[in-house]
Amino acid sequence: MFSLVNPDGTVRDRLPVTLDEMKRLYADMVEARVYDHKSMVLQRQGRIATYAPFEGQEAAQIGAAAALRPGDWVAATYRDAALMWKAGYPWELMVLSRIGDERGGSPPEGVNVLPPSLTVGGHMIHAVGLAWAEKLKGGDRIALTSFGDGATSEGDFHEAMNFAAVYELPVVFLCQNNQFAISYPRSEQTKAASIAGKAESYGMAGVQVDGNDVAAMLTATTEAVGSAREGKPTLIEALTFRMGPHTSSDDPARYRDDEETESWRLKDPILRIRLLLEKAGGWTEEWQSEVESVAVGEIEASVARAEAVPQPTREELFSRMFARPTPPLLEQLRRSQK
Amino acid sequence: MFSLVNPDGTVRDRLPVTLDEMKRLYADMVEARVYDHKSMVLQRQGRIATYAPFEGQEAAQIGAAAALRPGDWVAATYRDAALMWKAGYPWELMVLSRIGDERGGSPPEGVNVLPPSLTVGGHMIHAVGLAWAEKLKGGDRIALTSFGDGATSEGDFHEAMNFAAVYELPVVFLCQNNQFAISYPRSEQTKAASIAGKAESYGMAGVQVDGNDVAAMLTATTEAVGSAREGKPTLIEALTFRMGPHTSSDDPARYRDDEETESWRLKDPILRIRLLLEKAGGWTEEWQSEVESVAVGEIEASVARAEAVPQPTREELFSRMFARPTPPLLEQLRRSQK
Amino acid sequence: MSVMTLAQALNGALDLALARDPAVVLLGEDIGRSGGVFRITDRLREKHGADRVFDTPVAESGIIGAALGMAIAGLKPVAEIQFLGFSYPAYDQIINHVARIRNRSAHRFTAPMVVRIPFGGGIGAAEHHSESTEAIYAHIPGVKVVIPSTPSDAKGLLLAAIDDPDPVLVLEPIRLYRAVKEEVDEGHYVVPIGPIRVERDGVDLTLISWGAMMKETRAAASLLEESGVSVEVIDVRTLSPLDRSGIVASVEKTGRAVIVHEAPLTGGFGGEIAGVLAEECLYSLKAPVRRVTGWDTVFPLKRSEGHYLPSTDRIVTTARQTLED
Amino acid sequence: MSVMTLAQALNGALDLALARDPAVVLLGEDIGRSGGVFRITDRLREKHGADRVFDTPVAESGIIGAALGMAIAGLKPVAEIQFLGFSYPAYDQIINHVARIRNRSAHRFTAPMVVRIPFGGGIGAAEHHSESTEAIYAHIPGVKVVIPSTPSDAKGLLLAAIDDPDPVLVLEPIRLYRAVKEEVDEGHYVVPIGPIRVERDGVDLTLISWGAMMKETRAAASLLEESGVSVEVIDVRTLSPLDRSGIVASVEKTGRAVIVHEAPLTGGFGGEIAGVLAEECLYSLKAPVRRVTGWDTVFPLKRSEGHYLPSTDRIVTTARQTLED
Ligand SMILES: Cc1ncc(C[n+]2csc(CCOP(=O)(O)OP(=O)(O)O)c2C)c(N)n1
Ligand SMILES: Cc1ncc(C[n+]2csc(CCOP(=O)(O)OP(=O)(O)O)c2C)c(N)n1
Ligand SMILES: [Mg+2]
Ligand SMILES: [Mg+2]
Repeated sequence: MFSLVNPDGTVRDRLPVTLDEMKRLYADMVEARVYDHKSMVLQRQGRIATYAPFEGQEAAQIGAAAALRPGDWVAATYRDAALMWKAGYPWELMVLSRIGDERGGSPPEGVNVLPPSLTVGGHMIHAVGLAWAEKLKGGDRIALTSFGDGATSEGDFHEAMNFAAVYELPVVFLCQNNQFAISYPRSEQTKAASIAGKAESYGMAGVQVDGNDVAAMLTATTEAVGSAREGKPTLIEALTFRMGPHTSSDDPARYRDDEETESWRLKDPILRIRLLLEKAGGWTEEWQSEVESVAVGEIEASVARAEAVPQPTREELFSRMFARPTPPLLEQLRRSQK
Repeated sequence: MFSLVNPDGTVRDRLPVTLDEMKRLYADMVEARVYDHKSMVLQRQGRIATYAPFEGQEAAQIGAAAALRPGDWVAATYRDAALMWKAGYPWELMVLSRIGDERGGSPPEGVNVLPPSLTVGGHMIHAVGLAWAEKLKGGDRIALTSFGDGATSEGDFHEAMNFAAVYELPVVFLCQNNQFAISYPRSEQTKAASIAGKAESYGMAGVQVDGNDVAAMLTATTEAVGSAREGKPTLIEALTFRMGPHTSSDDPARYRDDEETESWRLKDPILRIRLLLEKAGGWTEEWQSEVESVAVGEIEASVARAEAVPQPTREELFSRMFARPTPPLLEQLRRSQK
Repeated sequence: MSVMTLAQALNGALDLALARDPAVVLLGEDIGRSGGVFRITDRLREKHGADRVFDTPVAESGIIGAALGMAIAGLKPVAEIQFLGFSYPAYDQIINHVARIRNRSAHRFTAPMVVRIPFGGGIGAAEHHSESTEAIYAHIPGVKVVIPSTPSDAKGLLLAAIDDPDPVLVLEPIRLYRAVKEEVDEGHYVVPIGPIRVERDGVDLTLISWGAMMKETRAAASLLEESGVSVEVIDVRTLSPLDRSGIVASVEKTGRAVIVHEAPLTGGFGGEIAGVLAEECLYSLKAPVRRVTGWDTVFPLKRSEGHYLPSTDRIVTTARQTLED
Repeated sequence: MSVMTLAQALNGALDLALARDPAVVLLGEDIGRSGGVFRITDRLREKHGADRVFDTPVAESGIIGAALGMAIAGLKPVAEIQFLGFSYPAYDQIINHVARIRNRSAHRFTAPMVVRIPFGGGIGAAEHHSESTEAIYAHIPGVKVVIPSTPSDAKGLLLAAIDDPDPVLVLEPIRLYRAVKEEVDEGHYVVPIGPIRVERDGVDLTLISWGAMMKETRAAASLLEESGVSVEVIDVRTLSPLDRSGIVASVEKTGRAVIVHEAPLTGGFGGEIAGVLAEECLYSLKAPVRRVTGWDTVFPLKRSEGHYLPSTDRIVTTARQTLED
């Protein structure tokens, strides 16, 4: 397993990431966690629908997204809010989606991040097609697709990996192995020693990374992005853990014991960087509270803007289906209005 | 690649198969080839529909099936007539199916060979379910599923392999890598070094075998069947070649050159055993012509019996759908009769 | 007898089936340890063992294909797909193999299996969690499709499905899992697959529906009755095989029909039923047949659900138009 | 103008599209080197290059999902699935992603792509090679479904599909690929997606069909005309979006309708059309609507095809009954 920063904040040999970068990544992870906690609260208050928390996976998501260039494509999941945000997708729109408004699925021009897929496995192949198009157009954009350990059991994972390798496409496959697919443990999901090892059966490179080490994630993903631009796809397995429930309506007590969860708390991705920064003299009380207040400000403002979006009209339901509504849709809209 | 008998009939170290067994396997391969050639003729004469020839793959199919016990399950493809026959499925019924009669899909009681699947990849998981049932019932039957190199690209291959490994089921996966999926070459189908190697990403054993060496196929499959009975599935990649067209309506000239085909003629699975038997003094002109006439007799008789089966009635079309026809079916049958 | 929700009735049926027939096994995502995302298989793994109730990898085609293999080999698998919107990766297995193995083998191999799938919207769920695509399953020759809307039907139809020698899809209305309660017989009983259930007798108009929309349909019927209209309410219950004569008999009596379903209009199963009426009831129809359905759009997210879902009000208004024609 | 088969017209359309728009790419199993199992893409790889026409691994979900990604990124992929019976592994991609990306992203990302699929029986093919499951696609909000039955419609509808900013499924009747010839414009032209084609005007009866069954429907119309019946023949051409008013206008005129399709009766698209007539034409219908379709069975193998397929004779007999009512 590739890692750079130990849970106690000490560094294995030298760090290929500057202190300023580390502070940026730290601040981003803090902001992501604020969003995550806020979302759980909003859900309990009934202000958003079901939510899938990513607490514990901030490093895997922020570190990976930090390796991307503007314009690169991202196809991720319901649990990848931090990754999508770091790639340019506004918090506000993610909140709007959770409020139950399709307009949350429409990121600004230039942000090539697809709205998250809620079908497990279905979206990886989209990244393959996106990368294929970029290759044919001769650009140097790549596509990164993020998915979980459970998704590797879907036939679509197999087909996406194979296509990417066969056509030598600029794709990075990021598997956040958070040890569970809802209640089903990684140990049963596949008898393979590692998920990274699956890359070999596609003639693809695979690497297992400490997913709670943001420096390692940034470094490994940067390398994968580099080879992707040369037509060599990579499968990255980020070893991490979902600290919270599968979603706000899940009860982990039914399938895992707290010890396991607690053991991962010691490997917290934010804590270890804070310790690292402290040691490196890059951390102060003031800076921490500044980072936190900026984060809270951002998230609160995003939630406010999302909640201020007026209710969607009935027309939009019909007009969103095609470039131009078809006659049956127009007729149904008329009927719906009487 | 595991092999025992060289193309010239010489043997690598000693042969774990008796001379009598070799003669039986040889005779079976000869009979299978007679069936194959006869079927191509029947197709040209318009007596059967499209046919998918297996010439060149006799050893892979006869050798593998010879490792099975009565009662073991087989889920194979449109190209596996030899394998299915060796496992107990009468030629006659396979001809009947090609004539276009569903009753050809119904092997005798005790012969647990499913009618062939014509969807690429869809049937492997059935073998997994069959094996799962046998394991739960506590019997020692295993399930063997046969498929091609192209089928390994389907998501269903991935899901079947994973389920078999996860639940430790008595399954043998036999991939007849005949180098082409219709016009698509193995080299493009996957960038993996070998198909056998794909087993590893499921925590399964994989072995590459000379698919034109019936002794090697019997030996490797016998071993795989043995571990299957202990709950350890295996993926066998039989390296072979489709000498004929994909089907009677395919034109190989569009996608492969004769040299490649001719180079494989030298590796013919029947020829090499004949040479081996000659060397071992187990082959005579008389025996050869006896074997051939038995084969021809069997096939001709099977074709005659199949062609003698009376036309199916309209009632059967409706009665085959459920154990008891539903009211809509009964009403439609009535309507169809006026 | 004891009062149960639809969810409890289903759980009871599975419990009973596991207890009385060793050939019955359950498989699906998260149905074991966690008892299923809707808790329909709650405690069944603890009670009947991990060799009867299987959690599976996330692979729908694998689940259904493996269940088919099990069924061919003599077991009676009851597979769960977590949501109808996630059943499509298994569509190939269902239409090409589950529905065909009996025909393909001329009765030699069969598929006595059940596939349970929660479906339908109205709970403000995320994308793909509110589908009502029953029509694409009811069009498959070789599988039966049942949709219970009451606890006792849920139990009886599920037990009938498990006893059936052929494959049966049981579509379970999510919105009704815990919304309706009624007295349910604790023993083993079956509700025959096929016949519709005439839930309420009437002479002026027939309301035809199934699944969660029975709720709004019942409400509409009551409102109409209050204003003096005699409404017949049909819960179709089994979409395939369709009880054509049962539906026709009712409409011949009332001369007026409104069909209600949650799925999009075009190609929805309401079209089939309206088609049957056009074939069989032309001379008794006093007014055009009408369909109150979802629109030809994707099922929307929470904020727009009200714009999509057929409401009691829409049903009542449409019924009144039909009565005025 | 030159005389072409339906297959040649499709090949010509693809050739033209590749030549005029660099964003157009083709992908599918065996479409390159071998030109497709039906030779619809014959020579296109040689002519336009291996970076425009791609042979793919055997993976239908992969083909459609990759095509969607390409479309989102600005290409105009035209994917081929080898037979409709092998399209089901891609059903999830089509209904859950291709049909939804525009809605999911509120127009930000779109799927200007085409999926070409040969379909239908009558050529004594092996299992899975004769399917007519158009109904399960016509029920998907967000995709359009066209089915040409003449060479010029085939070319015009395919070119319209390629120009369309939204996903279009083009179902190609295998039985007609080489059975019909006609003068086809060699240039670029489109046949609008949506409107039905009234192939023959009449006043006594409307025959409604699509795809390969147009052959038997035309034959039946001619026989009926010979016996003095004035038959209107409608080739629906586009199943989704459905030209309800076009169909209704014809039946309001004739008062009698027979719908013909190859798919099984129950849940077939004929139900939708009969349903539309029950909604819109009650007062003009002089006789019950009738459907001449395949039965609720698996499409049989060669020996039983005649027992399954609607024949000209069945259409004529049903039409006469309808005329007598
Ligand atoms: C095709 C499909 N099947 C099932 C589901 C239901 N489901 C939602 S999340 C999930 C588990 C996914 O686990 P994993 O891939 O590890 O991602 P994680 O939730 O752990 O981030 C399942 C089974 C789905 N959304 N899509
Ligand atoms: C799901 C599916 N997709 C496509 C086809 C069409 N098809 C029939 S055989 C074949 C190639 C299969 O190649 P392989 O698996 O190597 O088997 P082989 O024919 O070489 O024995 C294809 C694409 C099919 N039958 N089923
Ligand atoms: Mg996970
Ligand atoms: Mg092959």
